[in-house]
Amino acid sequence: MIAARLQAEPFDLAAEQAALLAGRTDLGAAVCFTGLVRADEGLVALTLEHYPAMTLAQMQAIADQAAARWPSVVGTAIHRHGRLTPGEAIVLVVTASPHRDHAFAAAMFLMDWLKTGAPFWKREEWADGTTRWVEAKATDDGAAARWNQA
Amino acid sequence: MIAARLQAEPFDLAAEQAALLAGRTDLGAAVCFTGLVRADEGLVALTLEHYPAMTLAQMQAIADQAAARWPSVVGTAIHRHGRLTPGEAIVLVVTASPHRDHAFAAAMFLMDWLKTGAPFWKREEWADGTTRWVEAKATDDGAAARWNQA
Amino acid sequence: MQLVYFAWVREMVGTDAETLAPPADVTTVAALLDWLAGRSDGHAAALADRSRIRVAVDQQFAGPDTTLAGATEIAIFPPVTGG
Amino acid sequence: MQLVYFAWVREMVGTDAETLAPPADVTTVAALLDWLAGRSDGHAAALADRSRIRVAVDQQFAGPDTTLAGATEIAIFPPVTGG
Repeated sequence: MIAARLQAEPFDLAAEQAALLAGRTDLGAAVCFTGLVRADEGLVALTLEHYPAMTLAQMQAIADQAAARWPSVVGTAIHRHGRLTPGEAIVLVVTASPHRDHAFAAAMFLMDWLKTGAPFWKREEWADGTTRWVEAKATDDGAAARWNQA
Repeated sequence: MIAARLQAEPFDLAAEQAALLAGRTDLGAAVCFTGLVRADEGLVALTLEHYPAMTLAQMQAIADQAAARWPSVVGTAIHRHGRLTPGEAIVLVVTASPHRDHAFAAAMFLMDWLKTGAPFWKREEWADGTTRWVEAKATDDGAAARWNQA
Repeated sequence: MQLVYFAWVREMVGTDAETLAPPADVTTVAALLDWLAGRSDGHAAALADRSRIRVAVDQQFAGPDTTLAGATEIAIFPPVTGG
Repeated sequence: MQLVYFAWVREMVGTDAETLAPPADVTTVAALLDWLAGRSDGHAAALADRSRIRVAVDQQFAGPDTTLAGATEIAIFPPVTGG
């Protein structure tokens, strides 16, 4: 079971990992990924827009694909929306599994698909007052696509 | 810079990640790996023996190799020694980088080599009073060896 | 049919949603985008480069040939940039 | 020369360290293991299967052909199982 959540509020990585491990005795490996707003020179804030009717459902569909691919993995994927400032965390993926290879693989799969398969759009605010929509990266599409070849 | 530490005491994953990110504005990705004592049926405890004159130096050599391979990555690798009970954490690797692929790769590299290249030995204590030294796994050697082919 | 727009598509079209009744011969996503582009300069500008446009039909990602039969909500937006 | 032993090698040899002076013709790791195996039943049992033995010379992993010239501490142990 990998659970997806969408929220404006910050998350607590240690609490999320502890919740995943609680009551389980068979998990030898836990992986946490945190995505953060980089403080690129002059960046004031990032606003994450999403599609309320679709985004969480799409996140859960991605989580379900990961759970089907790695049945031994349990996990939590949390994506924030709204306005975030440099240094703030945007996204958290926590996975746990009996062995480390599956925990790592599922975390990478979740991140690759959250980047390319969930309807979020980032708008940057700059110190000079301009705003700019972040362009999608071909490298992100490539990272996601490689899972279909494996 | 990736710093290695060897200690008997527990570690705090959130504090270690926060310390790594503190004062840095260019890190968009942080990965934490935690290795835990699995509560295999009847397992009472695991004791990690090490080679005091060599183990920390070898851990730091592995960390330096990772830092040379991924210069954008900063990190901390902590390995515990002594007697640990099921559910306790044995090893923590935290990495951070501007982009996620390097943070993930460096964390996996560190774990693969900590498993196979640092002098630690695990002795299991079982509920029936027997003890058993854990055998090295060929799959761990294989996981480490693949980094030399890339 | 409810149209919803996100990110710079929303800004260029000038609204986040509108209810429209396309003519009967508009049966696919591609035909809908062609028809919408004729509605205003904003629509035309937003939809000018179809390689930068993504569409969801009833909250499912759709391609140019996806049918509109039975669809109630069409979302039009740029390539996603989450994570 | 200081010999140090770890894990089941230590248990089978029966000590965690001993100071020894091998004969002059013992110049490599392989020759040292052969010579050590003759010291006691415990040494012989610990070193019986060389595929399960690893060695470090002055805290550096070493192979059978590694020279002992100038070495002060030789560690003998099973394959490592950390992480």
